Amino acid sequence: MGTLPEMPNLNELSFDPKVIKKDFPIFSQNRDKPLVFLDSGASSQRPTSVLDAMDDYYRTTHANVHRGVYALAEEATNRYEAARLKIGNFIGAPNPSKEIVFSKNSTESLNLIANSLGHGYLHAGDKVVLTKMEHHANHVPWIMLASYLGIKLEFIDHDEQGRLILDNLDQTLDGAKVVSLTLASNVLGTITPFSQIAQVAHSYGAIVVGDASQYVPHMPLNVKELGADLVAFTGHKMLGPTGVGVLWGNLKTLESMPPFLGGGDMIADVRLESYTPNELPYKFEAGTPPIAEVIGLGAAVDYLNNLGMQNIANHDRAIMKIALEKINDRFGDTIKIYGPKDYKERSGCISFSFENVHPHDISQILDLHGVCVRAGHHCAKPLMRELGVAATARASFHIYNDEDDVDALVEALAEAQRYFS
Amino acid sequence: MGTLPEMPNLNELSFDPKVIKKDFPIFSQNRDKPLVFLDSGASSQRPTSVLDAMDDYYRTTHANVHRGVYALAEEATNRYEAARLKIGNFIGAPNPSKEIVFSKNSTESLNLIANSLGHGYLHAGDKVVLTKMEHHANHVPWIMLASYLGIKLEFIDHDEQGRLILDNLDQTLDGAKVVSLTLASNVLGTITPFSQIAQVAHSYGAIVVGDASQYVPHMPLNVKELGADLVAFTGHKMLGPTGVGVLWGNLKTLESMPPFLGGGDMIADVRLESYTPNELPYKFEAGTPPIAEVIGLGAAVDYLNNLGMQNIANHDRAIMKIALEKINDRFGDTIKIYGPKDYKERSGCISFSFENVHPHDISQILDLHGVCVRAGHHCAKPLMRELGVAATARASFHIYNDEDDVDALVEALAEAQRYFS
Amino acid sequence: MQGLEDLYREIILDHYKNPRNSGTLESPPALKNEGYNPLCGDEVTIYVNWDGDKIADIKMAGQGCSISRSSASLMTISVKGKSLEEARGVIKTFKSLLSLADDHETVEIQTNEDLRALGELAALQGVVKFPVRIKCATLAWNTFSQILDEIDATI
Amino acid sequence: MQGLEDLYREIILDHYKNPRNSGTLESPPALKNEGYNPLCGDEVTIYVNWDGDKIADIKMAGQGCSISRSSASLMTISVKGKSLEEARGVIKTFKSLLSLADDHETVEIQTNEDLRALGELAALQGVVKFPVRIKCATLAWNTFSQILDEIDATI
Ligand SMILES: Cc1ncc(COP(=O)(O)O)c(C=O)c1O
Ligand SMILES: Cc1ncc(COP(=O)(O)O)c(C=O)c1O
Repeated sequence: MGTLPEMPNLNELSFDPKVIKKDFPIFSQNRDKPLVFLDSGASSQRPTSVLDAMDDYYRTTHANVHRGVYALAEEATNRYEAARLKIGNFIGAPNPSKEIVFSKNSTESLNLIANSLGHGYLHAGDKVVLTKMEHHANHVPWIMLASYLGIKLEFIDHDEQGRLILDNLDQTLDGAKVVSLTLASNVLGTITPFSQIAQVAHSYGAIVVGDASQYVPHMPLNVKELGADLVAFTGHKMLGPTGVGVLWGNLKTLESMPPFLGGGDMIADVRLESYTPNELPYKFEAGTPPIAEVIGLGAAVDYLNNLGMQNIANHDRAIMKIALEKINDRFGDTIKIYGPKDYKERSGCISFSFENVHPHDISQILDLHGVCVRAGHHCAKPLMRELGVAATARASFHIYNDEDDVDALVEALAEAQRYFS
Repeated sequence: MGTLPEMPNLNELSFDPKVIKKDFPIFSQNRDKPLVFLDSGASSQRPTSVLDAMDDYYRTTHANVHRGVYALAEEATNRYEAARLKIGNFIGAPNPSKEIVFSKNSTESLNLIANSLGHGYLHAGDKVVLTKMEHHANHVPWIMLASYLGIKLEFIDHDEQGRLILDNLDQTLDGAKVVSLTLASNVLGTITPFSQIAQVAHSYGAIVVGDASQYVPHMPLNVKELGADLVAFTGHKMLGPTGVGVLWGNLKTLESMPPFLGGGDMIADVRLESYTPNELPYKFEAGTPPIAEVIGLGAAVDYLNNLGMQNIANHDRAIMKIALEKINDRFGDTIKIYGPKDYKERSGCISFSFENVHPHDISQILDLHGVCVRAGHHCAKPLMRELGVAATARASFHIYNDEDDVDALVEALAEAQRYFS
Repeated sequence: MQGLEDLYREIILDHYKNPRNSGTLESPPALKNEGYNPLCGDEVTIYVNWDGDKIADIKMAGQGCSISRSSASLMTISVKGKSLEEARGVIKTFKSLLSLADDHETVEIQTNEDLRALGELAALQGVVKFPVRIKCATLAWNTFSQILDEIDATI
Repeated sequence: MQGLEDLYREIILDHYKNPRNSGTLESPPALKNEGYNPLCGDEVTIYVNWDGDKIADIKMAGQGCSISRSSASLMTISVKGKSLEEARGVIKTFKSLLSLADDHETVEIQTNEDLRALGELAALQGVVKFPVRIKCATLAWNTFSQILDEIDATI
């Protein structure tokens, strides 16, 4: 989690989003209006290389993995396991071949964690600490566990700019058995002081879980420096395919956890009334895995590595700065922007609302201009309730977005405001 | 589950496997030897139309589903939901838009069932009945539940030909709260008398679960006639992509079940310490679903429908008959074939072993002839133990296999036998 | 902007900015029901005073987009003063307008004449072209419909 | 059949058909450990009589393919009568042969001379070209290695 330089403008970047766009087939489709895609926070687009990796796999080497002696099955297994190493190295995992578990999405990774810790580690009355800006994926599984086990949930508060308040961190974390929080908010854009919190949490002996779904796509992540014991992220937000998610965990924690799903591949032995779990990472991979999807995610990681995650982070900063400036300049007090005011404290997205135009209507009018933004609760209803709104509009960015996209957004927003005034 | 005609030979089929092969790109690759793929029971190959459906989706319309107001997201949602209806209609679901739940594979579908029934419906001492030929996917989740809840597992026995013994069915099912069994064994090939068992199970008030993973790819399935309350199957065995599975359930059963995974999309509302589940089927679909994979599975169902499932079942019978005959003719007493002797009682696969050649070595030698068969325990270790072996070799078939493939298998087997004699 | 007038008719914008029957009724005696749109977070609460024969008063409160609020507002106007049966008829007509009615319940709407008979409600027909927004348009109606079921159960 | 001789050397087929040191030892006193190959179901049990200085006797039992059984058979021959340190050396050499040793543990095997020194064990080198079968070749060795750890813990 190195420090990120301030970026004055998009011209100094090491890659040109307009050139990048050519790698993403969705931008070359014939349309009435050019596609201004500002919903990568929900799901990014994919470069041709990712689609080709999956297609090539299906056309030349598909067979089920881990079970076949024949060459085709062996080659399929090799590609699958090579992607595991690649993805592990991408986040600096010390033991990529054992610490990377594939799931179907972040949501499954986080449910795996909650469910597994709920069998043996957590008991009635135990304290689990979250924040009030968690995505439902890192909130509902713990609510479910609370209702099944009687664990207690506590929450780290945040200020009016969406920055976590660390004043009474010791009090909140004292006695916590699990502390689970996001590295970057999918609504507010806040980059949380994760490592700092993890350190305090560890001093109280808690297991620390990081939801990196919105962080990994935009910034270099090194799990050795992060201070988390378990980290979840999802393929489709980082240029990879749908249907694949990742759980990283350090060996000690993963080894202490019982399996989640039961079935093929996760066992060493099965008798009629008992079973022995397999070794890591297979213990947590029940059934036929998302083989093509894992291979596609491997290709996405190649693409990201090729650009360089530090360069991608620079782009993220630069576009965040430009977008905040242009929106503020144009709409001043008539727009409410949620989250930190300083672009350096945020990543990936900008949520906002107008006084007289509902986010649904904003999104609808923007769509008629070819501009795609999300309107809704962004799977963070408790946060919405705290913000006092039912929904916000959210523009989110990725490497293929440039200043023209920001301009298109601003123009279309002005149109929406005019229409409903 | 209509009756299936006897098929004298492959020449009377309504489609020609050699022509079918042309639709599957993996068979047009340049290789030293032509690919004789006899491991579809582990995972089938895919026709070009399935790959194209996914590729087209990614290239033209990808966006996250169910949340966006803009046209792209709407089109993505439409394709996703259209596939749901298609797959529902394929198995005769009365309410396809509500009764079809997408998972990542059969294994997740079956874990969802066991886990959800374990929260409220099943209690310590309750009886769950399985067979001794279940795949680990329909066995380990129940073992896990037994260790967590103290439910009791009982098993329907089978005879030496792998046919379920129904003599004391009433005694076994009396008091059962769940009866969960396969429609077709992935080792023995046995087609189980599922509907008959379901009827008795229902008379005792049990919930009846069907593992249709090996049945759906080969035979017409109508859930209205089947008699199951819940059915699981998996995309990659039925010409679809990896990363997608299906759970069908009747409305009453699904509505009575609490959610499994918690997260986005599966909620109607979330507060800091409580949540309200969404309506069916979304209640069971937490997080970003395997969108492209579901669309790909829809295309696979189109392909199967186009051939006609009854015609596919005829092919299945025909190739089973030919393969059994040719293997028996050539190897006589030197080979042991597991499962029913009568081809009409089986589907999809033939497991076998030679006295002096271990299945691994068989598979290895076959591979050098371009023939892919599986060697191992086929995720059915309790069954293996009962058969008194650590592993068997298994040849399994799909629509692209023809008599030449059977001949190649027989020749290669003869070679293996020679080598190790 | 092309396409936009289909969705945002003047009537809709008017009802969005100045919703009729906005507010609450004391409950009890008023019947009250809350509805959510889980996809976007919109919420609506409907209050009904039932005098034994007809809907004596109806109010709506909550948060919503132009479609959801104007639809709620238009609904309150079209059902106020109506009997149970009449109110159900209005719901049926509305669902037919949005092509949502079950086949056997569909009220045929084919001519401009038919549309005029619907009055301002007809303004919502444009939503059909924007399927995602149909959930916005129907939220208040489904919430209200459950109140009718409740009344039904007590008669 | 091309390629096959690499895997199935004559020595391997011989040890498969006539495994040496096949059988069991009474346990206790013999140390005993079971190993599984979860991917295929193969099982091996290794029995060791440790006389305080060296491996006085060793036996193998179980189910397995030609590679797994011949490897187990070859192993018993190569470690019988060896001290703890010597036995560990043989394991290291075997792992180097299959390119499985950790970097700092690799024993260089470069010349034919080196291979000859390994004796019959060298026959297993062909397995390297068949990665799926490596698990078969190593099953007995890993199972045996755990017994050495046990002996280590008691010394
Ligand atoms: C009968 C049966 N059930 C369940 C499964 C599990 O399917 P999946 O690995 O796709 O979850 C399989 C296939 O491996 C099977 O053959
Ligand atoms: C912060 C955060 N966590 C978790 C998720 C869930 O990801 P998925 O839907 O891929 O499981 C998301 C995205 O929706 C997210 O933004």
